[in-house]
Amino acid sequence: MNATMFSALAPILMLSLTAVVLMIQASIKRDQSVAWVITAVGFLLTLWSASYARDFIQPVTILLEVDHWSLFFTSLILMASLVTLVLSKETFSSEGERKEEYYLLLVLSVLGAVVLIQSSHMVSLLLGMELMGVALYAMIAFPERGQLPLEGAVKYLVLSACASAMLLYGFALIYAATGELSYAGIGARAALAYAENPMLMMAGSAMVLAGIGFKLSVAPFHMWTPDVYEGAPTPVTGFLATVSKSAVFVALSRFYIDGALYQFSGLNTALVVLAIASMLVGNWLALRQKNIKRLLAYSSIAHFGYLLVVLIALTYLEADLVSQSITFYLTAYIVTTLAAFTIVSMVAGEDTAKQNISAFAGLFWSRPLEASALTVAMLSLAGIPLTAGFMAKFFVITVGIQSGLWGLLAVLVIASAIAIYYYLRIIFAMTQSAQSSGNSANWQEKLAAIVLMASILALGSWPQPFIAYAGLL
Amino acid sequence: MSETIWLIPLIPLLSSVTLMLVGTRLKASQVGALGVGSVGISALLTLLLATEFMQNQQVIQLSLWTWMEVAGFAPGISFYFDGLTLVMMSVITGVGFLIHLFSTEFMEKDPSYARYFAYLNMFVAAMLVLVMADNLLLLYLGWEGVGVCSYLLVGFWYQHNANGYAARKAFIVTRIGDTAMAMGLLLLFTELGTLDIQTMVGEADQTWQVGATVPTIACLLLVCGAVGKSAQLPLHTWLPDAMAGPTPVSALIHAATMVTAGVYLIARTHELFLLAPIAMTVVAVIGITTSLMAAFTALMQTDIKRILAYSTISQIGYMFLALGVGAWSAGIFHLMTHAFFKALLFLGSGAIIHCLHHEHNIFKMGGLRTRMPVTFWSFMIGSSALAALPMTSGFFSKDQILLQAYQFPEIGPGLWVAGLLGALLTAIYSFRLVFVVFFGSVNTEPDKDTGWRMAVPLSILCLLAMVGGWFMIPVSEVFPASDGSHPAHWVEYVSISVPIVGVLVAYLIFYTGQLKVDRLANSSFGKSLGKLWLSGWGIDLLYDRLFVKPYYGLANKLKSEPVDALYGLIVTINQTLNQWLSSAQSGRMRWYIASMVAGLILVIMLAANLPEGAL
Amino acid sequence: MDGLNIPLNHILLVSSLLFAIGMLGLMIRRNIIFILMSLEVMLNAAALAFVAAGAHWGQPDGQVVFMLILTVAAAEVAVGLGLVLQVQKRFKTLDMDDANRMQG
Amino acid sequence: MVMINLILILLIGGLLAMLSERISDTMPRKVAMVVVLTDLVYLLLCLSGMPEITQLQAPVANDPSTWLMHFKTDWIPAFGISIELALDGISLLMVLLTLILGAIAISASWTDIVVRKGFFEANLLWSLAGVLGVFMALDLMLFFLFWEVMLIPMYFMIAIWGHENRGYAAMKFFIFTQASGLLMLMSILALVAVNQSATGIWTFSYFDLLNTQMTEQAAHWIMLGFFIAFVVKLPGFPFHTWLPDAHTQAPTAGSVILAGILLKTGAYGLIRFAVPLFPEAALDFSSAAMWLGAAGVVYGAVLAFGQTDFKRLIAYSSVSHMGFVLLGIYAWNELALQGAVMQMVAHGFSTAALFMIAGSLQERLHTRDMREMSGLWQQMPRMGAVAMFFVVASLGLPGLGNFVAEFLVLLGLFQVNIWITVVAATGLITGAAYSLLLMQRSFQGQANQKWVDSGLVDFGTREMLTMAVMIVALIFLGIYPQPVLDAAQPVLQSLLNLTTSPTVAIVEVM
Repeated sequence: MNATMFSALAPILMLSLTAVVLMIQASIKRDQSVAWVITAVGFLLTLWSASYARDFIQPVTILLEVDHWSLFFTSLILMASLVTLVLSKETFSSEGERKEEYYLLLVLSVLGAVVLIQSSHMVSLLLGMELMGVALYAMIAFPERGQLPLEGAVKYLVLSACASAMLLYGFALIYAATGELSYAGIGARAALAYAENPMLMMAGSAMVLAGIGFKLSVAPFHMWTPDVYEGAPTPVTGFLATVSKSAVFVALSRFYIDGALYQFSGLNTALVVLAIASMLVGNWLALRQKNIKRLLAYSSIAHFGYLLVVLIALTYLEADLVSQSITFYLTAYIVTTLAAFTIVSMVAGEDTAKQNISAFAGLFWSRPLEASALTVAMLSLAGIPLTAGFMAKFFVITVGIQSGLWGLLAVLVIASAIAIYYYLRIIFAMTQSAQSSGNSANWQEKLAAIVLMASILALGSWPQPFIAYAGLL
Repeated sequence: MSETIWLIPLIPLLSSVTLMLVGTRLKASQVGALGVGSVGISALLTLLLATEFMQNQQVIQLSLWTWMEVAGFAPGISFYFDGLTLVMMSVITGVGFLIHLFSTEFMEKDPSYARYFAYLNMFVAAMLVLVMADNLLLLYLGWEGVGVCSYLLVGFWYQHNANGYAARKAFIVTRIGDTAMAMGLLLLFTELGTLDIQTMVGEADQTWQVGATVPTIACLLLVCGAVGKSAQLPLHTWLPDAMAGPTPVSALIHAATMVTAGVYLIARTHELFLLAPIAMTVVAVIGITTSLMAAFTALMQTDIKRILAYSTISQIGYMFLALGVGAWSAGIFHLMTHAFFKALLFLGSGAIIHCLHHEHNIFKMGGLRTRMPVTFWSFMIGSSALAALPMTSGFFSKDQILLQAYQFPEIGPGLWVAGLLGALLTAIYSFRLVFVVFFGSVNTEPDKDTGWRMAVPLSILCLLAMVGGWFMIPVSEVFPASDGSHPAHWVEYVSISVPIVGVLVAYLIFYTGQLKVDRLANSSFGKSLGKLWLSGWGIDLLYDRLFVKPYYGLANKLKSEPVDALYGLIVTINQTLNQWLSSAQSGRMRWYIASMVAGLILVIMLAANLPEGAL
Repeated sequence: MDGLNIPLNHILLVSSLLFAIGMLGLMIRRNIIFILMSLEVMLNAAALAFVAAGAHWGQPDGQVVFMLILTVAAAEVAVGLGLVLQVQKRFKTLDMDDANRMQG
Repeated sequence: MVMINLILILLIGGLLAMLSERISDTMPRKVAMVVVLTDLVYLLLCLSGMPEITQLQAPVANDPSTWLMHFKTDWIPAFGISIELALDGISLLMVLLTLILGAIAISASWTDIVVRKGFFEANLLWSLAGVLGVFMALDLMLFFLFWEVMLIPMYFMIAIWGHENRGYAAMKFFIFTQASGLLMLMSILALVAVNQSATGIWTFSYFDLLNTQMTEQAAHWIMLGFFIAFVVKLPGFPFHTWLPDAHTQAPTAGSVILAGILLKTGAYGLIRFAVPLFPEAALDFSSAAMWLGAAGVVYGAVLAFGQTDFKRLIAYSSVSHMGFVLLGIYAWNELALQGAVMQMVAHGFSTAALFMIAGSLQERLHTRDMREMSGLWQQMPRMGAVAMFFVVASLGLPGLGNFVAEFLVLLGLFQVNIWITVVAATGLITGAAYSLLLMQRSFQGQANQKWVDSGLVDFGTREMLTMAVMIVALIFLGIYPQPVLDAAQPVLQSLLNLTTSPTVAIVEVM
């Protein structure tokens, strides 16, 4: 444990520091705006520290692997958290007395996500996931009034605890099989362990898959998604959909790659089944959904189905093209989903009536900025060219073709075709003329919307720089 | 002169365009002047051309520009002028001019006077292109062009749906033939590599020997086209309905010129037909059958124009007979004379209809001999020419046809007898018309007599119908000379006497009434036969049942887009799946956990390859 | 270390049984309290498995993870119970089938 | 660069049109018109500097330097995707058609659009820009991009300014085209992957992919992807059902662009990509494709005959006419191909005009149901006459563009497969049937008292002017089509050389 390691850990330390400062501030004087500013500053500093840590990339003890990839995602989710922060301000200013804790929870959750991303060891993965999760339960249940947030929180808590149990049990089995807790170690002994006791190894990794699959809301572990998405306050939903999911996916892919699990055909078939199920089920569920938050929940199910295709391709391709694709896809997904939730929270806020798609009628004429941003987001989710979503799909299909996964690709095409329908429904609703109240949003939210829309278009129409950059990771 | 023949079709065309563009702003007199004048000029030019041609029997070929040039397919906008063309052109412009003149009075009350002349001029232009074309594609242009003009003019009084229907029927029925003809063009080009008539027939002679399959098929396809345009069996049904148009139109299009285009086509491509004897026999048979069928039908009609329409069909049948038996020049000759006397008859009937405030039923007329002398005489002359009484124009042409038919190998005499029967019937129905309309008691008082603009054309046509038979049509160069052999004299005598008998019969039945046919007519057999003839052998009804109704039915069936139902199915599938899955989202936590557990078990089984193990 | 030496598989069997019991509890129990308890059972099943595995490989890691799991479980339950109070307050029931406003 | 400018002018012009609404209500349409005309003039000026197309030496299909224009610059080098535009005779024809019809469409929207004029004109110009891109893009990725993106403004046009059932129509249109687009994307990527595995380099350039070596089976599947995508847009027989709804529901200008231009992109794609990229596969497939075409001709005609909705009838007539294009393309000899190209141009004008007439009727009568119209000629003789002209044009009257097209197609087809020719030829008869029925039901017959009382206004100067353009164009195409044929000839020739003259082979096949 030398000095450079601390520099490598800079983001984690910075976040922890922020958390501490927040607690102190809360104990001195309760003031939301101050807490908000502290958190914002903390995030910005962490962002900076992430770039600073680039020069010191190294495995930090056995637990954490600080490399370009993890640092990139660290900064990515920090940006996402910043957006969440911006949205939270409006949302919770209406709440009662206690608000500062929310920011604390946010910071802790982000901390958990960062640990999760950098984890290279079952324990760190467990720690990160739980830190992130526990904080999230509280964030979901944060509103003092209303039943939906609470219900969502309880459901999420129970179900994800159950999932964690599965995960842990899986780890235990793998540990029993290999005697290793670190990914690298597992990767080294996996083949041998399988030879010795296949059932143990497979059952273990299968349970891990199930546990993580739940967090990614992959069918058939998807059922919690709509309820939690709807129940949670919109900014939190955004956070859950982007930060937590992508962090978990990064962890999964690390585990899958370093743990050399892709060598097991059985696991692969399992992944294939999950992928197909999620693509179809997600889109079918979304088809006629009225509530936009639930709809986005379903669409996210489908999107992680698409993403799984890349993971499956690991068996046939060298890791770097795969990780590149994952990077691009997750980035595109985060940006797009955030844009969507930003608009939802700007337009609908926490009012379930306003979250109904029909309530979006006439948005094009009453609030052109929001409408166009949401349109761009929807087109990106649908994978129309010139948007980030298209390039993401481009990557997936390319990878799929390169590894000859024709069946999966066929399903992907069908699924995307179905998906177009419900994304268009939203756009169509917005174009229809109706007198809708133009309640205004504050400038930060507007800024966020514009930035996100711009980056979606940028990623879609001029991806070369980013691809080049992602290639280096 | 020979360099400027392109003016002849152009002038009517220009006047037509002018009338379309500014017609509504012109005074009636100006419209008339333009309409008649343009055709008049063309007629004059044709006359000049004719005189020139008479001196130097020289064929003119004039190419304006290449229409299109694709992979060796290079039809030109180019004209070919020879004796045959001259005959046709003179008929079109000459008779056309007279009819235009007649129209100025006939139509003067009509609100859309300009539109009428615009269409009529365009028709003349298109018809001229048809006969002047030196390649089959340009001919096809004129061919379709006259078709459209006929459609427009038949449906000229578009306010009445009946007229619209008649017009559509006319166009579509002929279109069927035209499409077959187009196929013929495709075949000819694919086989011979050109559509230029002169080179084509040259090619044909080298490529095929007589009786080969390809030329036979090609000729039969062309015949289909001709049958459609010339209202022969089985595509004749449109012509009687086409009488819905203004009478001068019927005179010009449906008697004198357009309906004879089929005859022209076959005559023009006769070298091809000479290679396909079967096709020629078919033509002859079609011709004679049609002419008999039509003659019987004409016997029973009461509408003056329908009588004339059926007689036209029947006369064109004679022309087809002529072509079929290789009596080319006789056919063309009859075409010309027929143009004269049939135009005369139509214009006459037009005059009657005009003066009897649009009365069509002959039995509501009568005794017009004294009231409308000009018309009476034109009808007398016209009918005698139609019945081919000696010394009239019709006599010469029809006589030639019958004699040459007699000489036709094998079935010749049969054709001849049938032809005679036709001639007899012709005489009867044409004079039935005369006696019923002009003799006997006056049933409807004409409110006026014909003005000069009607009288002049009538009298000129009378003249032509009388002396037309002495014209020498300059087609000797075009057609192979027929061997000068004549059949036995008794054949000629019979041929001459038959029409006279016919007139007598008509006289006895319809004038003096000495010859009673009531018993026969009232017998159940007679009644049904009469009905059958009146309805034109029920062919219209047959087609209606066979083609029209089924097509409507089909269209209505398919209207709901069966193909779309397929996609509808996909939609329903997705909807049902959506419903099932949504109902699974019950919000019950235990249920969610159950699904997770199920998933877990599934994943474990898959991971451990248990399915294979189990199997 | 001598003394009684139980083969790994037996313990894993026990732990899997525990796990199954917990999962069953989750599936049949409607009362939130019992649900949380079932969760505890599941987590402890995992913990047991870890300890056993650690013993099997003669490593301390197993016990370490066990401690970790304890804390995790504690945290989960802490938040969980907090939520339980709210549930009681807002839904006037602890039956999770009744506390169910969102579906479809 | 010229080609980039052509597109940019439209894109920026669209923005201007949208903003100009702030100045005045009538500003957008003027701006839009100016923009399109500028684009047209600019193109013509650039062309005037070039060698006469007729004297242009036959461009070698896989050598861009022999083309009229060629522009290439990197876009996503990581995958060898570049911004590559090129122009040859056919693309030039299509571009000109697009711009002319664009101007016509704007004129059609002059009074038709009453709300959100600015946004409408913007969408119109943007879709034009997309179409231009489709016609000029020679990098498959770029092509696909334009292909998909041009639909979005079109979708908005239908969804916002469409008629009573616009939601359904817009959705159907978008899903059909997008789903087929995904297939094409798969095919493109598969083709590129095959090429990459063979040569080791990533490239999406048409010129590099032209002679990709692949197994017969692979070729068949990939070709099928392209084929379906293009045939859906064309639209070919079983995939046509989006068209009647879209055309019927779209605002007049939208229908004009849809029928006049967008359908042609499908045909263009077939000529440019589907056949040349996979000559053998296309050859094996040609009989099937031609039967589809013939089926389309007949089916479209019969359904058109059954319609009571003015616009729907025209829409089905498009299905029928586009069948000829499909036939012409897959007969794949010079006659037929020239016919197909002619049909693309001629049908562009005739159908656009008919849709404009339909639009003006709807504007005046507020209905498209022909059972409610009758004898409109009496009150609107000008419109009646114009309608008559375009009706006879669309039933293929010789001397007008459509006849040349259909006859050439049949001529070429006859040399390949006689029976398909016979079936297709019946389209001439059925075509006459529905065209004349249209005329009868709307303009002829007893005048409907309702309209007599309401006092309809006949075509005005602007409308007559617009119509005059198309009338002149059709007559010109009909009696002197040579310029068009000359423009297309070298290109088609080179394509034919490229594809080892399937015609001969097809004859052997049948």
